Amino acid sequence: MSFSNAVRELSYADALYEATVQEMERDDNVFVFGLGVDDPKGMYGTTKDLHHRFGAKRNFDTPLSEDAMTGVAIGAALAGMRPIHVHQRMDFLLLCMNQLINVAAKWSYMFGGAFRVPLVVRAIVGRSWGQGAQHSQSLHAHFMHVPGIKVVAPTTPHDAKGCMIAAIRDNNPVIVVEHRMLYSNRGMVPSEPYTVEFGKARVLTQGGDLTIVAISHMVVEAVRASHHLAEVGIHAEVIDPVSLSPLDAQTIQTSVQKTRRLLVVDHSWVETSAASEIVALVAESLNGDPGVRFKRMGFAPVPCPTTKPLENLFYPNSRTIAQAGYRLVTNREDWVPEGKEANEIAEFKGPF
Amino acid sequence: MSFSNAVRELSYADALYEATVQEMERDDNVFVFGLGVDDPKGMYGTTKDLHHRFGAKRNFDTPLSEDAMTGVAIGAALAGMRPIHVHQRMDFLLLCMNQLINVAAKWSYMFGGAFRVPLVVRAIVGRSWGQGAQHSQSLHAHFMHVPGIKVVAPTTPHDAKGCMIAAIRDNNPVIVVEHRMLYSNRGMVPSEPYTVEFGKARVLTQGGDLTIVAISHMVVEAVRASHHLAEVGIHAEVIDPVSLSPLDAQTIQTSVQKTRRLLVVDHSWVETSAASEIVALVAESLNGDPGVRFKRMGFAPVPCPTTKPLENLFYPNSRTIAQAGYRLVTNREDWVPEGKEANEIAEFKGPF
Amino acid sequence: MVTKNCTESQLLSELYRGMYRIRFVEERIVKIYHTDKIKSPVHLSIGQEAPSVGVCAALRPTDVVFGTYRGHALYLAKGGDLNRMVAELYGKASGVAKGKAGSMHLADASVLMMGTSAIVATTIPHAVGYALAEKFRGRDTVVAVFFGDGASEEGVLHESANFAALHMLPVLFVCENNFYAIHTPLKSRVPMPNYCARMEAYGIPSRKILRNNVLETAQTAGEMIGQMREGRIGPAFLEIETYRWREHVGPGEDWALGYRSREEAEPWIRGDEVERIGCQLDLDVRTSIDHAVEMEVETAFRLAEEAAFPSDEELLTDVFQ
Amino acid sequence: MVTKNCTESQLLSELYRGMYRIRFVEERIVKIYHTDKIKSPVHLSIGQEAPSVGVCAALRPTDVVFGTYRGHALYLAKGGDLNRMVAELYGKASGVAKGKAGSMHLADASVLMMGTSAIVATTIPHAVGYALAEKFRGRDTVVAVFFGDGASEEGVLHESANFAALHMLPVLFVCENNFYAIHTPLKSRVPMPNYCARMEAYGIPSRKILRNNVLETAQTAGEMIGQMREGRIGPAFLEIETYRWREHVGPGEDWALGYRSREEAEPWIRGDEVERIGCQLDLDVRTSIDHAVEMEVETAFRLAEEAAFPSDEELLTDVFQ
Ligand SMILES: Cc1ncc(C[n+]2csc(CCOP(=O)(O)OP(=O)(O)O)c2C)c(N)n1
Ligand SMILES: Cc1ncc(C[n+]2csc(CCOP(=O)(O)OP(=O)(O)O)c2C)c(N)n1
Ligand SMILES: [Mg+2]
Ligand SMILES: [Mg+2]
Repeated sequence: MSFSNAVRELSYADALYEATVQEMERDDNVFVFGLGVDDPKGMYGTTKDLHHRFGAKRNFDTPLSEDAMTGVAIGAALAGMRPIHVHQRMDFLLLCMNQLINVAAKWSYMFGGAFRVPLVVRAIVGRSWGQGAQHSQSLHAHFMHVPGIKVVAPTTPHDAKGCMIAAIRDNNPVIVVEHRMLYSNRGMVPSEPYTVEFGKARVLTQGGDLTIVAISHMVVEAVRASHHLAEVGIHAEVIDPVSLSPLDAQTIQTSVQKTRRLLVVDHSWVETSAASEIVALVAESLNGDPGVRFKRMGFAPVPCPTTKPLENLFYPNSRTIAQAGYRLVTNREDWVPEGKEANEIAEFKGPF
Repeated sequence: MSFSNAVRELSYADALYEATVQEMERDDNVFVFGLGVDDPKGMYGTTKDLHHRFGAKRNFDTPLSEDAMTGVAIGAALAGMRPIHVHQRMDFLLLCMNQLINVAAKWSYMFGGAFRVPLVVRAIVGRSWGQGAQHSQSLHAHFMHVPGIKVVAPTTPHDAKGCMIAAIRDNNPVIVVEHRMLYSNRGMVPSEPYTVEFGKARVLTQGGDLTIVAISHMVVEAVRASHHLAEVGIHAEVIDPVSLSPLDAQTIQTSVQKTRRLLVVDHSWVETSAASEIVALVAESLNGDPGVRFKRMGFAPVPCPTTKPLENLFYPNSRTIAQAGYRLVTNREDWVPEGKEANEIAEFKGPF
Repeated sequence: MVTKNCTESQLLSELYRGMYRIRFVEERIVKIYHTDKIKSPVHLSIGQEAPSVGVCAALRPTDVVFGTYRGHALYLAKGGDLNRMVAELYGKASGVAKGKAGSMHLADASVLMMGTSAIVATTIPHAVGYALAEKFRGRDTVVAVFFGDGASEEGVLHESANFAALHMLPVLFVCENNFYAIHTPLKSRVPMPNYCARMEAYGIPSRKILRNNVLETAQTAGEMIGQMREGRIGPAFLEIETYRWREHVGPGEDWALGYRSREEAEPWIRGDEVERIGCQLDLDVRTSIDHAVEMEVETAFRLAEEAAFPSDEELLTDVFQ
Repeated sequence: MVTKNCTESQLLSELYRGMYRIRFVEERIVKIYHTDKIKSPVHLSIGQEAPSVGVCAALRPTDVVFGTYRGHALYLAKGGDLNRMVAELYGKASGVAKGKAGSMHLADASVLMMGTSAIVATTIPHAVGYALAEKFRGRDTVVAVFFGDGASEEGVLHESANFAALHMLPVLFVCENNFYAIHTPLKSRVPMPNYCARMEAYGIPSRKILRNNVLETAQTAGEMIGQMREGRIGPAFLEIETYRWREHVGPGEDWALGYRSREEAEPWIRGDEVERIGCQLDLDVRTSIDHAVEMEVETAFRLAEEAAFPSDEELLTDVFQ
């Protein structure tokens, strides 16, 4: 791997792979494990040949034992290793909540700072091709609620690489939320290792009329929505928090002070969500400052249906986001943007 | 059990016991199980002699297998039973998240309405006597986030009985959050069976200056805070949501429209919490209506420490709540109410 | 059927019919999958028809089953409605679950198939809980739960087995050992694949069926179920060696991936249980079974194609009962 | 110590010293608990000193242990700092964890006691992960993890055992079978208490020590650990029968609760292992051990009483590293 810092176009998946390779080269304590990480499909290519490059001991498959495997990762971390535990579906984390929340998140504090659990949990979020109720959840809110564990949800190849490297180097447990609709996105990525600092949001588009904060794959849809909105003269400031815990309240608050309207588009259900948190944070910070309007969007308040027509309705998309933004700004409902399903969704084919 | 509808004073624990007895008498499908339910201490008396009254098959102990036992409850519910699964500590639910969230919450929807999971999960929240990081969590936010599962947190003996009966009769999974600092609270309870409707908040004190929404044991502290505030001429409207999902947004919104100040006191961490949800709901509903001020309170953003001096600081109490309310109303910090630790906390003694 | 004292040839044709029906449905799915009309993951049972058909032959209609995302075979073997199943795969409103479930979540209370899950091993304790309820009510129902070799690594199996044995519950644990969890072979997952010994440690009578044998499955399951029903044993465990011919998920073959070889598969394919049983039938019997099955399947696919998708309002229904 | 080839009488006095020290500390806790200076749950090991002392006698200082909320005995047996332990129980800033942990969460990297948990069975996989790391680095460390009979019902033990056996990891699983989980006896929790058979199903060599025998524990653990260290076996399992004399949590006796009888306890109390080993020592040896221990313990409690509570700022430190 050459370290002349070229900036090339890479896919999100390749950026994750490159981050992992570079960290494994740098630090012998880094290893990768999880169901299927060394299988022929190599987690969408993100772990493809790590076992060939670094040996089977540093990239290995496991039994179906998510609970114990999380505990194994914690034990290895206590011994000074830096495990990366990969889950094909974030839904499987519900089997690991005890180890993640009762243990990993608490070990540093509970023992008075004497222990550290440098653990990276890669949680891949499913969507499309009938993933259904149990293969499509994005449970970042559960982890944001609990102190002692960090949560990041990079959306660009650049942030994917930088967050992954930062997560690996972090001395604390970090959940990396990766959306499978993002894996084939391409973007400019420096070839050298670098970190993306947690707790710094990115302002993706500038605008004075409306702040849209979006999470994970919804960032992509929100940027599209901003184009729709521009057509009707509404200029949205789209913000990608990148890191959900810690969360960059300041950047969002500054934007809302300017735009006076905040639309938060979550990639999960709305109730008691990251979107709720962001709205509450801003509402508190206004200290009675008048006239700001708020709106949250997210999944329909149901488990995800399998059949395509209902699945389409389940998720926010660029058009429904634009509509909500329009309404927040104008107080009117007289506009429906034209457009079609996003490519990465329409083109995603099974069987997986 | 006589059904002449006398209204007697009962403790919260006895109210739960009475609700369970009455429902077990009414419906043979109701049974209770969980670690220690038939042991000599009988879950603070809430399950004390059920196995004698109804036979060991209807109140039984289990192995330490929270995950499978939750699945067993779901299986029994699918067969038409109405299991009540009791957990001595809500923290143990982190071992059951897969069955509760990937299964119980989704089964009705996922199968197009063909299945029902009438399951009651009693989650006892610990506090005091050095419970520490792993025996003091209140994870209602995790369940509020997910559609398909209800969450109630009654605070009075009256609501404990009514919510328990409603939960047992509900055809859906219901998490009943019970705080152990509430068990010895006494209050008037009708002797006949009755239900408390989910999704209806209670306004406990009337006031025009400030709305305080508090959750679980914090309701008790908030009412005390309202007395402190009254001393300095501030009249707080204290609201107990009782049911967290569904949540009665209307009652809270109506109150805030009047008071223009909302303080939410959660019994958990503040980030991405029930408090966030309530603030977000109200902020959205204001539609830009100017001048409302918001504040959330909850646990300190750390795992719960064991040692008493730090534990005292970890939780909001009537004085810190009153101070926050004062500040929200006056924008000043020049008042510290006098008072001491609440009795139920000060008097709670171990070893448990 | 085993319990019904039918003649051996009747039994054989029933087993054949059950297996051929599954095979033919699955092959039909393979044929149309490329059209993208089924927009959801399908985990086919081609090659693995015997366990479901064998065990279900030993169950009564009043007995209960739980299964997995690889559930077509079990649904059909338990007497499920083929038309509603295919419609479900197509995501149509006439599907078993109005299209909300898809292939991975077939279940149907009318035939007492009480749940399947895309989260591996999750339905195992449901079977135990269902059996608890039935025993509580004094019924002699038996509950069978199907899961893979991979599922047996989840702790919940052990918790479930321990509890079922403790309470002597009539649960037949059926492990379809197809040697792989997705692409991961047994040797990467267990120190030794002695599933029976693991269950015997809970005092659970355990038997292993070699090479996907449907008749032995039916007979062994029948014996175990008989003993359960009489209360002579509590739970029992059946491991059935079987083999998945197609990729883990989807319609294709996957020899090219390299995680297993075509040679390894050869004996399973050569020894195809559907064919092996079919050969033992009179030709005209077999022909008429085949014909009936094929007609039925064609109809089911035609109906599914013609059926309507659920209306938009369906999005918000059914969350609560 | 077993590994250090010391004489039998040296070994006996070490074992005695270890057990008496634990006993004396625990009795001291009983004495002061009513003063409410220890404002947190204590799970005492009175009667259960032998397993920790026996196993730790077979470990090297470079070996690692994980334990449970009933962790005083293990912490002391592994060489933990008595002063810091007592201060921790008192919630003082000089405690092992600055008072943030309390009795249930004793751990101390300086003696390689790498974690305890109030959630039953949670540290079992940590031991496996730690052993994986040590093996990965080519070290010959052995990791012992202590848990109760109740913990063995959690699925995570099985997942952990399977994985440890699969990777031949040097983990000694130590089950302290005291016949109860809180007030629930074995018969309400397992069909048969054959813990060894359960672990042998994973190919894990397993031994059961009867009646709280400290010497046999040390010797058997020593043999197993020796084989592990040489890589001849992977994990091993040791079940040690023992008995809790006091209530599950707290300083009192609990015969009155009725879940177990004083008669049942009688043989355990009469056969007290501390006394049984103490009797085998020369009287002057024993007296000088007793004296030294008692002095040390008095000092620890005095220091803890005098120590300061953590300052308010401590509330917000240590969440992250
Ligand atoms: C709890 C959980 N972990 C991982 C997965 C991903 N996954 C889906 S199917 C499968 C293989 C399961 O193997 P097995 O139980 O043998 O069943 P088979 O597919 O071979 O029939 C895995 C790992 C899952 N769905 N659920
Ligand atoms: C996962 C979990 N479930 C339940 C409890 C409540 N609990 C605390 S100690 C205990 C008994 C455990 O028994 P055992 O493992 O035999 O250990 P012992 O206390 O007998 O030493 C139980 C059930 C818990 N702490 N954690
Ligand atoms: Mg398999
Ligand atoms: Mg025990």
